[in-house]
Formats: sequence, structure tokens, C-alpha cells
Amino acid sequence: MNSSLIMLEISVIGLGLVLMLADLFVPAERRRFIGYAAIVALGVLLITSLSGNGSCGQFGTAFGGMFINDGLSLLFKQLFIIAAILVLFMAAEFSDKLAAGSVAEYYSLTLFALAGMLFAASSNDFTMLFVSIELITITFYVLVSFQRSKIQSLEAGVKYLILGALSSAFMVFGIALIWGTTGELNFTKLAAVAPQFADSQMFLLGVLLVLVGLGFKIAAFPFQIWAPDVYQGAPTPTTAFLGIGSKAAGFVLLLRVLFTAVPSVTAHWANLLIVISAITILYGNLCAIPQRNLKRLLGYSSIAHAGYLLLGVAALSASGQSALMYYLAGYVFTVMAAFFVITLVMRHLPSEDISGLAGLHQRSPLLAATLTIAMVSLAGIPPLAGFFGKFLLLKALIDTAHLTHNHGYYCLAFTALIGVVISLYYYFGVIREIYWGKNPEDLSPIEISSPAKLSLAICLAGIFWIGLFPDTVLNITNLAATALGK
Amino acid sequence: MKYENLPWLILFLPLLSVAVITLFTLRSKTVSSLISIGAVVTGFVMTLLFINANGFQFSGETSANWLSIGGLQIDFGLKLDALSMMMLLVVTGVGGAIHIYSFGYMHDDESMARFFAFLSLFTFSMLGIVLANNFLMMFIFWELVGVSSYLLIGFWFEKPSAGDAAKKAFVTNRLGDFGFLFGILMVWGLLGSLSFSALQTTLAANPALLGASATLAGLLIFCGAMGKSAQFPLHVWLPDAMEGPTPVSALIHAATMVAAGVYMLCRTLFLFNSESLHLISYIGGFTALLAALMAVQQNDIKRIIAYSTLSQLGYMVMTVGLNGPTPAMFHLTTHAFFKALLFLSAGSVIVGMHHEQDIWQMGNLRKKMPITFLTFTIGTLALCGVPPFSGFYSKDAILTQALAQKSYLLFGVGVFVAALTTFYTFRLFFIVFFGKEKSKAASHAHESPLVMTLPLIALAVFSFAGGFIGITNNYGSQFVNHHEALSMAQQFTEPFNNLFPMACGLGAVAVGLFLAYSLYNNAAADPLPTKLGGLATLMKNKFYFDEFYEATFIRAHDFLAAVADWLDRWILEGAIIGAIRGGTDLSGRALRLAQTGNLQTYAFLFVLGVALLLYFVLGK
Amino acid sequence: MSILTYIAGWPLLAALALVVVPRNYRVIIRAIAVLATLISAVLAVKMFAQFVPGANGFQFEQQIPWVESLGISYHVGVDGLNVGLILMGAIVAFAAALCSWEIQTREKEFYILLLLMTGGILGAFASLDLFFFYFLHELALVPTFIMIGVWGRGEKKNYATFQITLYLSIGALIALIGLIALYLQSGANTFDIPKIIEHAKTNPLSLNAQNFIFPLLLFGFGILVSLWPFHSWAPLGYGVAPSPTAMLHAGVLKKFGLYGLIRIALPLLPQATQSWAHVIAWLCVGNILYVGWVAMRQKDLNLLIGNSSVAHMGFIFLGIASLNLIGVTGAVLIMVAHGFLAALTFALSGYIYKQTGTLQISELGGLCRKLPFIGTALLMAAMAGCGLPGFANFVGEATVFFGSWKAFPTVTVIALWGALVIGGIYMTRAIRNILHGPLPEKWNSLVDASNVWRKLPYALLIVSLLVFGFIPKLLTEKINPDAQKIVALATGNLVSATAPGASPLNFVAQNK
Amino acid sequence: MHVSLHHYLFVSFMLFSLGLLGVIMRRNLLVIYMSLELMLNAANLALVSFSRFNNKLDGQVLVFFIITVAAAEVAVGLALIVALFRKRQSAHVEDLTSMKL
Repeated sequence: MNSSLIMLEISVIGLGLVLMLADLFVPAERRRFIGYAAIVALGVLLITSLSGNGSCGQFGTAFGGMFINDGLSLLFKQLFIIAAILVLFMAAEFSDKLAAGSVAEYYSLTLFALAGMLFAASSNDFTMLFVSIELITITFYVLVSFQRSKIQSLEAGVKYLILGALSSAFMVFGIALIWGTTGELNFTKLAAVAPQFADSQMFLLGVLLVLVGLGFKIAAFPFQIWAPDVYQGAPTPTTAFLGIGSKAAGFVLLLRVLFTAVPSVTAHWANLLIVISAITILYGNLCAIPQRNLKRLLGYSSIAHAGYLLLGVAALSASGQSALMYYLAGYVFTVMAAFFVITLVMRHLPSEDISGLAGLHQRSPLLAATLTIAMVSLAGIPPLAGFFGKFLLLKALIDTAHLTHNHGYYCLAFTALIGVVISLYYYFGVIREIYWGKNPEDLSPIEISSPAKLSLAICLAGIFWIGLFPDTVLNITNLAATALGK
Repeated sequence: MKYENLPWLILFLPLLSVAVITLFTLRSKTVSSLISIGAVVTGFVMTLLFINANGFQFSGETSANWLSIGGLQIDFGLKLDALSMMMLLVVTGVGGAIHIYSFGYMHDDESMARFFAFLSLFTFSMLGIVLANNFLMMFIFWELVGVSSYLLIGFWFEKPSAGDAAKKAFVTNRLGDFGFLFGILMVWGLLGSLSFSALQTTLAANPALLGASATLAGLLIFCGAMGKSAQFPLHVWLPDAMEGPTPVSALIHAATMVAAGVYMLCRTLFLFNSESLHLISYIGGFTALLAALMAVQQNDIKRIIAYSTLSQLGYMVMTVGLNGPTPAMFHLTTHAFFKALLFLSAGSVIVGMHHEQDIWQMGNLRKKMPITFLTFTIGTLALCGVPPFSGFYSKDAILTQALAQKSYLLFGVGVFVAALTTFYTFRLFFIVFFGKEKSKAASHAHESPLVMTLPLIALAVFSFAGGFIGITNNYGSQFVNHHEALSMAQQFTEPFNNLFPMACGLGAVAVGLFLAYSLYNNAAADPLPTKLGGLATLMKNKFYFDEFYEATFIRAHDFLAAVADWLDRWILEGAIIGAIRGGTDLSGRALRLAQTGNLQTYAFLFVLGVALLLYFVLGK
Repeated sequence: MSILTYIAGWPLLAALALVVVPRNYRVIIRAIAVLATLISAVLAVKMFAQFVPGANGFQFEQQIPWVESLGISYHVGVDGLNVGLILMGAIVAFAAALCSWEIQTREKEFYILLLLMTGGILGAFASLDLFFFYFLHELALVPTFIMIGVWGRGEKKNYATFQITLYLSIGALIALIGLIALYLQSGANTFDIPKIIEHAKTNPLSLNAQNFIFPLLLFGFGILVSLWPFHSWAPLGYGVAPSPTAMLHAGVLKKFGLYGLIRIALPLLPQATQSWAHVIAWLCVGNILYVGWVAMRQKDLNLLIGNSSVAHMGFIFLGIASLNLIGVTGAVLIMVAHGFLAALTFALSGYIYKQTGTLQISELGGLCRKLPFIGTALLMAAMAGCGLPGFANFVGEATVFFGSWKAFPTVTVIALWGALVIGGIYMTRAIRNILHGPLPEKWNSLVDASNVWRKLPYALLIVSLLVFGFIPKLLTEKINPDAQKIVALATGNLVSATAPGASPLNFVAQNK
Repeated sequence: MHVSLHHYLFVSFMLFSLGLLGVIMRRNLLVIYMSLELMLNAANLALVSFSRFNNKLDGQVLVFFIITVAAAEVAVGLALIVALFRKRQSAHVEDLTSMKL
């Protein structure tokens, strides 16, 4: 077995530990620089991974098939690292609102969560799945409740804790049942034997319970209930990371389980997936309509986006999966941009009420434009990332519809359409607040630190690049999707 | 044909003058008016040149393709034959006179340049109608005539009444045009062409082509004439159109525009079958009678003349309907002369009276304005048809035609209307020029300047001699296959060949004259209302047509508009869209009630979700 | 590099440039915007002049692969159908940029959005790739929203802003689903319209597919074109929009859906088109008659114009529904003509609003006295609006009538009534109440469009209307050959589309 | 009496359901948390018994993982609850509704 495959994960964890130690020696006012150091390190890792001679560049399996490096894991690992980098930037901006002097802890916890995600990306075994998910979740318990001075942060933490534990309990039990019936924990092996158990109720129950756990992570109906509260209460960088990292981790695992481990079962669940994603889309968008708190609004919208992403799963086709990943890639930058602006604009406000955005176009045209672009991209309007992603998803969906003659898919497509239109209402409501919001109480210009500018630039570049030049990313995602198949 | 380009010049000079005036010379009254006058007078000269180069019997076309889309071939072409050339003369000649007259009449109006631009625009459109060689082109200029009359009637747009009159004229004409275009489409659909000559040959080859819809098509086309020539039931706009400046009334509402309808009927006569012609003739006769009756009780000098125009147009249409295009065009031409003359004289009177138009404020003007008095008299005699004035010949031709067609009812109507005409004209004549001054203005009236009286004299000459200078020959050569040209002497005595209609005509004149004299010589007030009672008020109020249309057509459209608007506002916008909006919003507010914020509920919903999932998959 | 790329590219480039220009350099910002639109207008005229009528295939073509795996490529080119539209769009955009002097606050944002919108829509008309066709059109959605929201007028602003945005995106998304379905069903595995059409010639779409896709396109695009009963967004939105936005949107953007129907639906879904033609024809009645009546009722000038422009869409739909060469050509003619007209009317109403601060017709009156130029222009616009010969609209409408007469006589007659009578009524009423009559005291201070820059946009648009009204051949000879191809594909036979020579008998034969 | 796999599974189902009920019913955070642990251990029991009856060891290995993870979870969780208790002077779920709708 070659442990060189997990060098990336090891180095991330090591980095986290180093940061913790560094915390002891660096004086409090300098600690935000720890973050920048971490960012640089992660940047190096990212570049190596992109250049292909990094550990995750070389494909193969380790730990007796528990751990796999393939196109899928590569793509997701890169996304995770990018997300982490942006989150660290954000945290550096946010640091003064975090518990005094404990910034470094925040950084290292972020890195541990990242490590969990990296493991999730290449887990090919239920044990690995469980451990990585728990690593992510437990770290997030802390990250969510990190603003200990703020009651809402703690409350969000507890809610996340209880419901997270509940879901993992279900998941564990599901794993137990799967293993009990099939005697396999490894996805690849399981795929071989699964067809025999296709009608064993206990096996199906097990799979469903695992899906419950994953459904919780991606905040899909009917396990979406936690999302708004946690998004609202958590410190903004955490919310961002939660909205991208752990959602993406959930999705990569979902893909692995559904299409690598039990494809024979999944094939029968088209209608289940259709219904789930349809309801998820509608729920998220409808609830968001009257919402005034921006972070909570994005919480609801992230539910809706889970629904859109599930379109790609429901399509049950390689193009669907690739569309899903494409959409996620765009989603990373878009959401990051949104939360970055929220961080910069609202960190000094008591609550994240939308009215806080009034007059933003005067206070900082850059931030105004960025948030607008983020909202437009979320709404899925050209020429931004969100549009091409939705386009691909719809295309995959209609393709399946016209191959399988399952009219449910058409209904799903129209549901998505309705969802998009509803979402336009509240996303554009945000834009309205930015450009012609009523009586802004504060018109002082917002000064933006250069690192913040840099990361905003990264986000915008990503949004436009993925929206305007899809070819490269699309090839990667197609590759990843093929990796899933075999 | 010789001078092939002349007609194009004749047509486009006025347009050019419009362009020049609007673009450059709006500032200067004189230059603009001279440009416009120059355009039309040059046109007149060119027409003369062209005619004596080609002669009246000549007939030809010159055209260029304007639009060609598959089966739709539309030429921009000029048709030149006796009919159009004669009309060219009338339009440019009478028009020229009126242009010159207006130079004096409008002299102290600060937007005179605009006036002349409009006048040229009108001339252009009218010439277009006259020269058009196909239906669509005729329709195009038809519309342009409509709009230029709209502009001219509404020239004094600050006056609300002027604005309203313009609007009314436009919309009423539009109603006619609706039928016209409808008919054009129908004809095109059946015969596949729009060019008059092509249609004529096609129909001559195979008369059955129009088939069952022949009558309908004919009547629809007639609708156009109904609008422009103000035939019943679309006659209501013409009297109001008198809001425009008097030269306009003379040019548009006496000489040219209103004649367009009749001209168009003669131009497309080959399309009409006997049924449609029959109906047309009765509409014409009825209009003639109706208008004459209305005229009897009007007191506005211009309106009286306007109503007489209506009834004369009725004559013409009736004659066309009686399959007599030659007399119709004959009367059209002479009418153009003497009616323009009357209007312009009336204008001169109005100027002399300082824009007083009520005849009961005038009186004894023959002393104050001798020239005007003279020309007016000539006009009156011509209108009434006193020999040897032009009107006598044309009206006699009409009556003869009616008799020849054995349509005795219409003949009777014709004679009766002749009597009425004489009556109301001389009523006007006596009240205005005889008796004693009925107001200060009348006693201070003065003669108009030369620039105005000269055109009067010119027109007077034609009104006198128009009857026997060979107009009928020219038209006859157009319509009657083997038409033998008459010498001037023959024409002079022509009516006396068959005495009965002439006798009736003259008798009618005599009766009318006698009545008018006995009632209105030195009358201070109108004795008629007391004599006629209800009928008089009916006449005075134009038989309540305006009120009737107001109550039906306008009201109906406004009602439908109100309904549509209501539907749009309350059902579509309010109910349906509102329901969708509100429904979505409400369902959102309802759904989020699930987010109680209570952990227990969350856990419960979570478990419920699991149960749901399991049931959905395993339960079945 | 195709000239089309420049026509659409300059505005977008200028928009980018404006981003870096400091906001207080107002003159420069304005100059850049005007210049960019001027350049693309000039280029468009050049392109229009160089266009060879009846040349085989597309002209000024350019193709750059964009996403090979999906068969998406940046592919622009013109034929008779869109050459006029691009010209119109470019000119209107220039006029709109000139009219933007009425914008006094936050010019920078305004011009950026305006240029974005312009480039997008010009590109959309030029593009021959389903994806870009949609993609570029959607660029206008956000600018429209922000422009109406920030610079709009009236108290219904917010409501109208959201209604227009949501309504339009519903339409766009429905159309998008239709387009994707078309892409998949065609089996050509490319978004390239000419390729798809070629492919469809040999193996056409199944009847089911057609009957599924056509309604999506019809109603998706129909919503964008304010087809009755999906029209209510238009008057509302244009009522509150700042005039440059209204000019671009009502004049140019609105034609997108119609162009889409002609370019995509007719040739690719012939059977469905034929079976739906009646529906379209009768929906036109809704536009022409019903909305015409609504227009009669309006108290606000912009609402009146908005409704009348909705009514005009009816004629275009009628032309398309008639499915023959004459009708389709007429439809394209009106699309061009109405573009100029709508732009002109909204520009004028914008001027009047700027001067008087109201568009309530009852408030106005006698303006011809104080505003001779604007008044005359408005008079001409109104006359063009009720189909007066000499203006391009008449040619288009007449052609449509001739075309639809064969297919739908009844509807044609109704349309005639709407065009001649109802149109005449509300236009003359508007003139009577706005321009004619005595001038109220309070308007004695009004000033007319004085210098040439102020007059230029109006003059430009009027001239365009007159040119195409007097010499329609300029357009028709370009439109004809390609309209013929489209009609041939849509009806499946060349004979009914064209009757060369038009000898009476074969017309009779066709009526049978 | 011979104890078969199903008996073990039944017991673990019972434990699981008990834990579930506890989570839904009880108001005190700590008790809820304990019930969650109960559910985890129900899963453990199932795993162990499975591996006992299938003569495979992976199950028991997984159990060790679960126990470890659970320990970590408890550590974090209790700390969180305590922190919250400090702020609120209550560990009752009804008091945790500052964010809703």
C-alpha cells in the first residue's frame, strides 16, 4: 500500500497542528498573519495538486481500497482547498469578532474540517465515510459555536450538534445493516454483491438510513430543517464553509454511495430522487420569499440549491453527475463572494438584516457589484457561473426525460423553472436593497483590506471564468463523472 | 408618350416644396408661400404642356416597381388618360387659384409657412390619387389626403372646436378607408392583381371571376368614396370641417378632396356590377336630398355652402350609380369651379366682415364689396343651374342620365333637390347682399385686396364658361366607346336637344328662386321656422346624426374599451396575476412556520422525514 | 473577425471601459457611450449596405468553437431576416444613448448597463447558435431590472420592476427548456442553427417532439413579446421605465421572441407550426382588438404608447401565423419599423416628462404651441402608429394584411378594424388632448428641443421610418429570399409560398 | 433457549427506538444527548452481533471507530452544552428559540 497517496491529507493536518502550536508563540495582534501563512501553504498544496505531481494527482487506492484517488476526488479536493483558502481570508477579516485571541484555533479547526473533506472526497468505504463525515461534523460543532460571546452562535451550535448526532446515529445504524446483510463495507466490493440483495428490505433500509445521514449534510428535504438556524447563528466564515465544504462533502459521498456502491438499487429510485429534489427546491425558495435576515435567506437558498444539485443526481446519468459537479464548482465561488461581502459589510451590525445593505452602492461600488454578481449568479442568469450550471443540469434532466420517457423528469424541470423564478424575486430583492434601498442610516465608505480585495477578485474571476469559459472545467467534471461509473 | 417625366415632376414638386419648407424656410412666411405656390402653378403649366403634347385622347402608363413580394406586386405607377389629365387640370388649376388666394387670406397668420407646407402636402396627395394606376397606390394617397385634410382642418389647433373637427374628419374617413382596404384585399384575393388596367382586362376576359362577392366587393370599395366624398351615412364630418381656414374649405371640401371619391368610382367603374351601382345611386340621391334639406336652415355662411357641397356630391355619386360617369365627372369639374368660387367669395366676405360668419349679421354687402358680389352672383347662378352658366349644363346632363336610365324616382329627387338648391342659395344671397345692414360689421365691411379678388375672377370665368368648352368631350372619350366630339356651338345648345329634363330643371330653379325671393328679400329674421315648425328644427339640427353616432358608434367603442380596460386591470392584472403572486407569497409564509426554532420540533420533523422516506420506499 | 462581432462588441467593450472611468467624469462617460453606439450604428449601416440580397447562406459569418463537447460555438452571421433588425437595433441604441441626457444621477452605472443591454441584444440578433442566441438576450435582464428600479418613475415602480423581471424570466426559461429539448430531439448534437436545420431536412423531428416543443417556444417567446394574454407586463414596465431603457426594450429587445419564432420554430417544427397557426392568429385578435381598446382607455401617455406597442405585436404575430412569404416578410418589416417607432415614441414621451414632470394626458394640452419640434415629431409618431402611408409601419402592416388575407380572412378584417379605426381613434384622441387645444398657463415655461444634439435622436428615428416607408424595397429585397426559404421549410412546399408573376388564375387556385 | 441473531437485532432495534423516543420526548439537552449515545450504541450492538454471526471482524473494527468518534463528539458536545448553560442558566430546549422562521 502506498501512503504517498494521502500526503495531501497528512500535510493539511500537519499544517493545522503547526498553526495550533504557532498560536502559543505569536502575539495576539499578529495572529491574523498565521492565517495568511496557512493560506500560502494551502495555495502551494493547491498548485501542486493542479500541476498533477501532488499526491492527489496520482490515481490509485490505499488502505485496502478504503481510500481512493481518482478524477472525482481530485476535482473535489481542489474545490475544498479553494473554499478553505477563501474561508481563511474571510476569517482573517472576521477575526476581531471571534473569541478574543483564539483566531489561530479557528484557522486550525478550519484546516481539520478541510482534512475531513479531503478524506471524504476519496473515501471508498463506509468506515472511511463515517470517520470523515464525523471529522467534518465535529469540527463544525466547534466552528459554528465559535462566537461564544454570541448566544445565537451557541444556540446554532447546539442545534447542529443534536441534529447532527441524530443523523449520524441513523447513518451508523444504516451502515450496520448494510454490513450485516452484505458483509461488505467497501463500495467497490459492495457494488458487486448489491444486486443479490436488491429486494432485501433490511439492506434497503440500511441504504436509506445512510442516505438520511448524507441528506442531512446536504440539507435536502426532509432533513433541511436545521439549515436556516445554523446558517444564521454561525459566524459568517463558518456559514460559508458550511454552505460549501460540508455540502460538497455530502454530495461527493452521496455520489459515491449511489453510483459506486449501490447503483443497482439507485436505478429504481428515480422517482424518489425526483420527488426529493422537487420538494427541496420548492421548500427552499418559498420559505426564502419573506426572509429579511440575509444569512438566513442564504440558508434557505442553500436548501434550494441542494435541490438544484439533486437534479444532477436524479438525472441518473454521467452528464447529470458532471453537471452537478460543474454547478458545485460555480457555487463555491458564488457563495464565497456573497458571504465575503456580508462579512465586510455586516460584521459591525447587530444583525444581518437586508436593510443593512441600503446605500451600499455608495459606500463601496466594488462590494455592491460583487454582491449583485453573486446574487445574479445564484439566480442563474448569463453570463455567470450559475447560469451555465443550471443550463447543464436542465439539459441532463431533459436528456434523461427523453431517453426514459419518464414524465416525472419534465415535471421536475418545470418545478426547477418555477423555483428559479421565485428565487429571482428574493435575490433581486437584495439587489434592489443595494441600489435603491430606502433611507440608509450609514453612508460611510467601507475600506477593504488588500487581502480581501484579492479574495474578492478570486471569487469574481471564478464566477466569470466558469460562466464564460466552461470548456476546461467541463472536461474535468466529465472525467470525474466517468471515474464514478467504473 | 411624350414628356414622360413631366407627370412625375407634377406629382413630386409639391412634396419637394413640403420638404423644403419644413426643413429650411419655416422662418419666412413669404418664401415658403411662394415656394408652395410656385410648385402648384408649375404643375399647372406642365400639365398644359403635357396635354397639348399628347392630346386628350391619349392614354398611357408609366410605372416603377415599388414592392414585390412573391405574389404581391405593387407598382408605383402613373396612369394618364382623359380622366386623370382633366383632374390634373382641375387640381392644379383650381388649386393654384386657391393657393394664390390664400397668400392674401392667411397673410396675417404667424404660422403661414406651416399652412402652405400642409397645402402642398395636400396637393401632392391629391395628385397621387389622380395619377395612381393601382389600388394600393391610390389607397396610400387616399390616406395621405385624409391626414393632410386632418392637418388643415386642425390648422388653428388652439381652438378646441378645430381640434375636434379634425379628429372627427380623420376618424370618419378611417371608417371609409376600412371598407376600402377590405374591398381592395378582396379584389386582390380574387383577381390576384392591383393594377387597374390588369384588373380591367382580367374582368373583361372573364367577368365571372368576382363571383358571388362581386356586389360586396363593389360596396366595400364604395365605402372609401363614402368617406372621402362624405356620402350618407359618413357625411357628418364635412360640415364640421368648416373649422379650417376658408381656402382649405374651398380647396379640400369643395374642389378636390371630396371629389376624390367620385373620381375613384369612375376610375374603378369596371368593378361594379348592377346591384352595387343601384344601391350606390340611391345612396347618392338620398345624400343629395338630405343635405339640401339641412342647408335650408343653416345660418353660417360657410356651412350653408358646405351642405350644398354635400348635396352636389350626392348628385355626382347618384349619377355614377346611374352608370353615367361622364355627366358625373362633368358636374364634378364644373362644381369644382363654382363651388371653389363660392367658398372663396364667402371667404372674402368673411374677411370683409372681420371673421363674422353668421349671415344674419350681414346684409346689403353688394355696395361694400362689388367684386365679391359679382363673383358670388356668378357662383350662385352656376350652382343653381341657370343657363348658360356651367352648372346648368352639368346638372342637365345628370337629369338626362337619370331619365335615360328610367330611374324616375331619382329623377324626381334630382329636380326637387335642384329647387331646394336654388332656394337655400338665394336665401343666402338675399340675406347677405340685399336688405339693410344687420350689424355694425356689415356697415364697415370693405372689399378684399387684389391678390384675393384676382383668383375669384379667374374662377368666375370658368364657372361661367365651364359648360361649353368641351369638358364632356374629354370625359366622353374616356368612357363612351365611340364618342363623337361636339363643337362648342353644339355643346352650347346641347341641353335643348331633349327638352323635358331641361324644362324640369329650369322650372325647379324658377320655383326655388320665387320662394327665396318672397321669403327672404329684406327679411330681418328667418320666417321659415314658424312656417315649418318641427321640420325646421330637424333641419337645423342636421336630423340629429351627430347625436345619433355619438350615442351608438362612439359610445359602443368607449364601452368596449372600458370593459377591456376593466378586464385588464382587475381580472388579468388584479385577479390572476395577483392570485399567483399572493399564493406564492402565502405558501412561503405558511411553509416557514415549520421553522419554529424549537429543537424538539426539529428532531421530531427529522424523524418524521425518516419515517416518510422509509414509507415511500419500503412501505409499498 | 466579422463586422457583426464589432457591432455587438464595441458597446460591450465600452461598458468594460466605463468600469474604470471615475464616476465624476460625466462628460467623458457620456461621450464614450455615445461614441461606442455611434460606431456600431455606423458599422451596422455599412453592413446593411454591403449585404448581398439573396446570396446563398449567411453573410459576414464567423464561427469560433466554444464548448466542443456540447457543440456550442460562437457563430454569428446575417441573412435577410436579421440584417434589418441589427441595423434597427444599432440605430435605436445610438438614439437611446443620445436621449440619455435626461439621466442626471449615477450616469456611470446607467451607461454601463445601457451598453451591456445594447451589446447583448445586438449579439443575440446576430448569433446563429441556439445557446448564444439565448445567452446574449438574457444579458439584458439584470440591466433592465436595475435601470427601471433606480431611474424609473412613478409610485408603482417597485411593483412594475419586479413584474417585468419575473414575467420576462418566466418566458425566457420556458423558451430555454424548449430550446434544450429542441437540441436534444434534433439529434444533431449541436447548437448551431444552420447545422440543425440541415440535419432536420434529412431526418425531421418526430411529431410528438414538435408538438411538445412548439408550445414551449410559442409561449416562452410569446411572453417576451407580450402576446395576449401575457401582455400586461409591457405597458406597466414601460410606463415606469426611463425612456432610454423603454426605447431599447420596447424597440429592440421585444423583437427577440418574434425573431426566435421565425428563425427557429418555423423551419424546425413545421407540422406543429401549421397546426398551431390558428391559435396564434386568434391570439392576435387579443393583441390587436382587446389591447387596442385598452389603449383607448389610458389616461397616461406612456401607458397608451405601451399598450399600442403591444397591439402592434399582434400584426407581427398575424404575419407569422399566415405562414406564407408575404405574411412573414410583412412580419419582419413591422419588426424593423416598430423598433424605430417604439423608440421614437418613448423618446418623445421621455422628453415631455422631463419638461412637464407628468404624462397624465389630462394635465397636458396645446403643447404644439410651445414645443413645435417635439410636437411635430409626436404627431408623426402617432400617425405612423396608426399606420399612415409614408412610414415604414404602413408597408409592413399592409403586407401582413395581404399575406394573412388568404390564410385568415376573418382575423385580417378584425385586424384592419384595429389598425385603421381603433388605432386612429386613440392616436387622434391623444394628439387632440396633448398637442391641440389651448395651452394651460403652467406650461408657458416649456422649452423645445433646441440644439442639434437634442434633435438628432428624434430626427434620426423619423428619417429611418420615412426611408423604409418610401423605399421598402431596401428591406424587402433583402428579406424575401430568406423568408422564402423559411416559409418553404415551414410549409413543406415552395409553391404556396411564392406565386411568381401572380397571374390571376393561380391565385384563384390557391384560394380553393 | 437458543439466542439467534434476530434476538440481538431486536434488542438493538429496541435500544435505537428508545433513544429515538428520548430525543423526541425529553426536554433537557443532556438527556437528549444521552439518548443519542444510546442510539449509537444500539448500532454498535448490531454491528458486534452481526460480526459475531457472520464470523467477520470488520464490524468490530468499525465499532472501535464509532466508540472513539462518539467520545470525541461527547467531549465537544458537553463542552458546548455547558457553555450554553453558562449563558442561559438553562439546558432546556424551549429556551433555544432565539432564531426561528
